[in-house]
Amino acid sequence: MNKIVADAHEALQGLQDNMTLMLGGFGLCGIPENSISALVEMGVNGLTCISNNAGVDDFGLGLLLQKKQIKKMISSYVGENDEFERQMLSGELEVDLIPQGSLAERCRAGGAGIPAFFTPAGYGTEVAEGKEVRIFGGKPHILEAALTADFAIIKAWKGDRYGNLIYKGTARNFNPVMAMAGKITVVEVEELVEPGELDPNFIHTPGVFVQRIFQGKNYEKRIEQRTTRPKA
Amino acid sequence: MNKIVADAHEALQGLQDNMTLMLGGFGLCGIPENSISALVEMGVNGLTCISNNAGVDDFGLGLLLQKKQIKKMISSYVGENDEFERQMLSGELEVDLIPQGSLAERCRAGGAGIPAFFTPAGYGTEVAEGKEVRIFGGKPHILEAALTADFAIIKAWKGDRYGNLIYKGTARNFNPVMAMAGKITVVEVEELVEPGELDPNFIHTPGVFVQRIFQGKNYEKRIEQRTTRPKA
Amino acid sequence: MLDREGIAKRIAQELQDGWYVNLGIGIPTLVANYIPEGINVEFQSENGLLGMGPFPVEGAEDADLINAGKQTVTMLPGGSIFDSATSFAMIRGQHVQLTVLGAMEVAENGDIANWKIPGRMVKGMGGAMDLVASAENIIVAMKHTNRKGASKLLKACTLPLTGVGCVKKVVTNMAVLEVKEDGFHLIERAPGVSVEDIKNATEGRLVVPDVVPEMTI
Amino acid sequence: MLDREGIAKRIAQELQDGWYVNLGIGIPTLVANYIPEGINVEFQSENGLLGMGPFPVEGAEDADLINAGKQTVTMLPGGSIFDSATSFAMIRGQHVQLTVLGAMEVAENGDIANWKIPGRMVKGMGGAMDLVASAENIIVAMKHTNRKGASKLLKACTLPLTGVGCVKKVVTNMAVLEVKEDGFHLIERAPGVSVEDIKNATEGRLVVPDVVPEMTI
Repeated sequence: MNKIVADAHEALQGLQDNMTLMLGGFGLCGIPENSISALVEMGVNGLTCISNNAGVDDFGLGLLLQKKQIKKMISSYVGENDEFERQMLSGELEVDLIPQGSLAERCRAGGAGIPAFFTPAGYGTEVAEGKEVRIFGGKPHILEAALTADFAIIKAWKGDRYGNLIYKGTARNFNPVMAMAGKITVVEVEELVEPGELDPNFIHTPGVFVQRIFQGKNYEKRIEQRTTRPKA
Repeated sequence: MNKIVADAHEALQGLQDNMTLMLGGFGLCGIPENSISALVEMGVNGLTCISNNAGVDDFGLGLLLQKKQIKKMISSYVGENDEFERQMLSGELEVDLIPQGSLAERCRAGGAGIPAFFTPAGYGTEVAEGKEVRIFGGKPHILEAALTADFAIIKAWKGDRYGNLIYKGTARNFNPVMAMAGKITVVEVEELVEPGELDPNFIHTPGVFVQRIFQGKNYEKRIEQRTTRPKA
Repeated sequence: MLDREGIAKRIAQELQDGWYVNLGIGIPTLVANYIPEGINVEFQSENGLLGMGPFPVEGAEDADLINAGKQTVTMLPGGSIFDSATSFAMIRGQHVQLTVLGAMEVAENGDIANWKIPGRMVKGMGGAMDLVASAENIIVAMKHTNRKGASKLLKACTLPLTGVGCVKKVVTNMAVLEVKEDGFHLIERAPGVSVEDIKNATEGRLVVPDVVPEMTI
Repeated sequence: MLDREGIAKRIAQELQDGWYVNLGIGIPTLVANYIPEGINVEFQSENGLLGMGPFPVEGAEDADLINAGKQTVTMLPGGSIFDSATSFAMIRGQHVQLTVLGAMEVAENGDIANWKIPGRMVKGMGGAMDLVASAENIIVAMKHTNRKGASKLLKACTLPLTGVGCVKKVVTNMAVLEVKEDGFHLIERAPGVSVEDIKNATEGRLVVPDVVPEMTI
C-alpha cells in the first residue's frame, strides 16, 4: 500500500469542473491550504463546496470565491467573509446553510453507508422545509440525508503511506468525518511518517478511508481571532 | 469534577431489577469483569442485557445466565455459550439478535441523540420484519431505532477522574459507543491516572459521557481462542 | 441596568457543580470569567474541545487550538479533543447540561431567532440550531431591546427561527425572565431598573409577581 | 476436489493489489495464508482492527488483540484500531473491497443463508448481515454439498436469509461459480472434478459454457 503522491496537483488529478468537494477545517483552523492553492491554480469552475465555513476574503475558500470558481456552498456559518455575503445576496452564489451538527453527521453518514437519519436540529425552521417530520419520544425530528463528495480534501498533522492520519488540537474538526465521505479522499499532512510510527491504538483516521496523501509545505496557519490575556 | 468511586458496588448503586444494561466487550475481550462479578453478587434479576456476545458458560455474561439473572439478551452473536443456547431454545430467555453493525450504530445513535437511521443490513431477512423499508440510491434500506440503557457498563484501559478514557487494542470494540448511550455510564479501568496524564489529543472517550469510574482489580482477561504459530 | 459583564455575571450564578456547559459567541463567552467559588464546570466548544481554558498569554497562541468563535484558547488538564460529529453527538445526545447563547429575538412561547435577517444578513446558524433543539437547559443572554429601542422579547418572532419553544430562561441588561406556558415570568430586576421599565421594554406577555427582587451580582 | 486449504488458495487468486479485505470465520480465514506474490492487501477484522497480521508466536498472545473469530492475532505496521461503529462504517460505507465468508446455502439469485437453523442452531448473524448487505464484492467459500450430500447451491434458500441477491461468486471444493441473473455460471472445475459431477451436486440453475477450464492452484 503506497498512497503517497508528490503534491497537491497530483493528488487532485481527475478533479473537474462542476464536481462536489468536501473541504475540512473550522474557520481557518485545519484547512487544506496546499490543496486550495492548487484548486485556484487549476482554475476549475462550477464547484459545489461542502465546508463548515467559507474562509475569509483573502484566505481559505475565500480565494476560490474571489475567482468565482464556486457555484454553490454548503456550510453552517459564513459570517467572516464579505465577498461571500455579497455573492450570496446578489444571487451569484447558491448557498445551502445547514446546522453544524447536521452537517457533521451528514458527512459521517455519507461515509458510513447510512443514507438518512433523524435529528431534532432545525425542526420548525427554514431548514426543515420539504423534509419529513417524525415524532420520537414526544419530540419532532426531521429526516436528513447523507452527504458524499467526488473529492474530500483533508488536512492532517501526520500521516503514513497507508493513509493513516492523526490531527492536532482543534484542527481535527470536520476533517475525520469528511475523510470518510469522499469517493476520492485526498490528504495533505504537515509530516509524512513511516508506517508503524503512528501508534495503531491512537490513529484518528484509519487509512482505509484515504486514497491519496502528500506532504504539504509552507503552511501559513493564519489565526482568525488572536485573543490573549496579559502575562501574569 | 471527580467521578471516582471506590469499586463496582458503589459504581452500580441504583441498578435495580428489570433494568436495561449495555455491557462492552467483544467475546471475552474488553468486558467489564469487576462489574459483572458485582452484578452476580448483587443478585439483580430480570435484566435486559445489550452486549455483542453473551460470554462463555463460566465467564463474562455467562455468569449471569447461569444464575438466570437475565430476562432478555440483545446481541449479534451468541455461538460460544451452551447454556445460552439451551435457555433460548427452551424459551426461558428472550433473545433479540441484531446485525453487529446495526447494534454498534444503534448504540452510537442512542448516545448521539439520533433516534433512528436507515441501514441496508438485514433487508429481506427476519431482522427487517415489522420495520420500515425505504429505497435510497436504488437499494432497499430498513429503519433502525436508537438503543439506550439505564446503565452502560464499560471497561477501559486507563481513565482519569473526569471520566476521560483510553482503550487498549481490540478491547475497544463496543465500549466507546456504549459509553455514549448510558443514562448512567459506569467505567472500570485497569489504571486510574491523574488528569492531564492522558494526552487530550488521543482520548478515545471524552469524560462528558461518563458518570462513575473506578479502578478494577484481579483482571483475568481470559483468551477464548488461543491461536499461535510456531517460533521461526 | 447591567452591562455585558453584568449579564455574564448573573448567568454565572446559574452554573451548578459538575455541569458541562456550552457558551455561545459574545456575552455568553464572558460567563467563563465569573464561575462561582466551589463550582466546577467544564466548557464545551462545539468545534471539538472539552475543558476549554482561558485565552493564552501573549506569544503562546496556537493556530491549532481555537474555540467556536475562532478565538485562540488554551486547554485545562482533564480536557479532550474530538471531531465535529462527536462534538454534536454530545450536544444532540444531551450530555451537555447548559447552553448559553445570544439572540436577536425571543418569543413568549420560547421560540428563538438569531441567525438570519432576510435580504440583509445571513451569517448562518452554525451550531445554534443543534444546540437549541437538543439542550435541556437554554439560557439566552442579550440586551432587552435592540439598537432602535424596540423590544427583543416578543409575542412572536418576526425573523426566521433558530428553534421552537426551546428557551427556558432569558437574562438581559434589565431582568431575569423564565419562559413558561403563559409567557415571560419576571424573576429579577437589574439594579436600578423598575418593573415599569421592564414592562415598557417587553412586547411579549409578561407575568409579574407581587414582589420582584433586585438581582445580587 | 479441493480441501479447505485449496478453496482458500483459489480465493486468494481473486485478491487485487491495494484491496481491503474482510475474511469470515473458517475457510475464509485461511485465505490470508496464500496472498499472491506482489499483491498487497490489508485485512479488516470487524471487531475493530485493520492491518491484521498472523497469529502470534507462542507466549506472545495478547488477550487485548483478537480477531472477529476471537483468535489471538498480531498487527502489522500501518495497522489501526477502532471501535465497532467505525468498523462497520468502513463496511457499510463500502470502503472494504472484498468480503469472503462461509454459507450454509446460496441460491441462484444470490441469496445467502448462514446464521440460523430454526429450532436447532441459533448462533446469530454477527457482522455477516452488514457485510453482505454492503459489500460490492462478496465471495462465498464453502463445500459444494452438506454432510448428507445435498447441494448447498439451491434454487432458493430454505433457511432464514442473511442477505438477498448479494453473492457474486462462490468457490467450493468442486468449482468456481459466478452468480448472474440466470443462475450459477460455472467458471472453473476443481482438479479431478467433471462438469457432470458439478451438475449432479448443484440443485440451482447451472449455466455451463462449452469449455470449463480446470483451476490452476
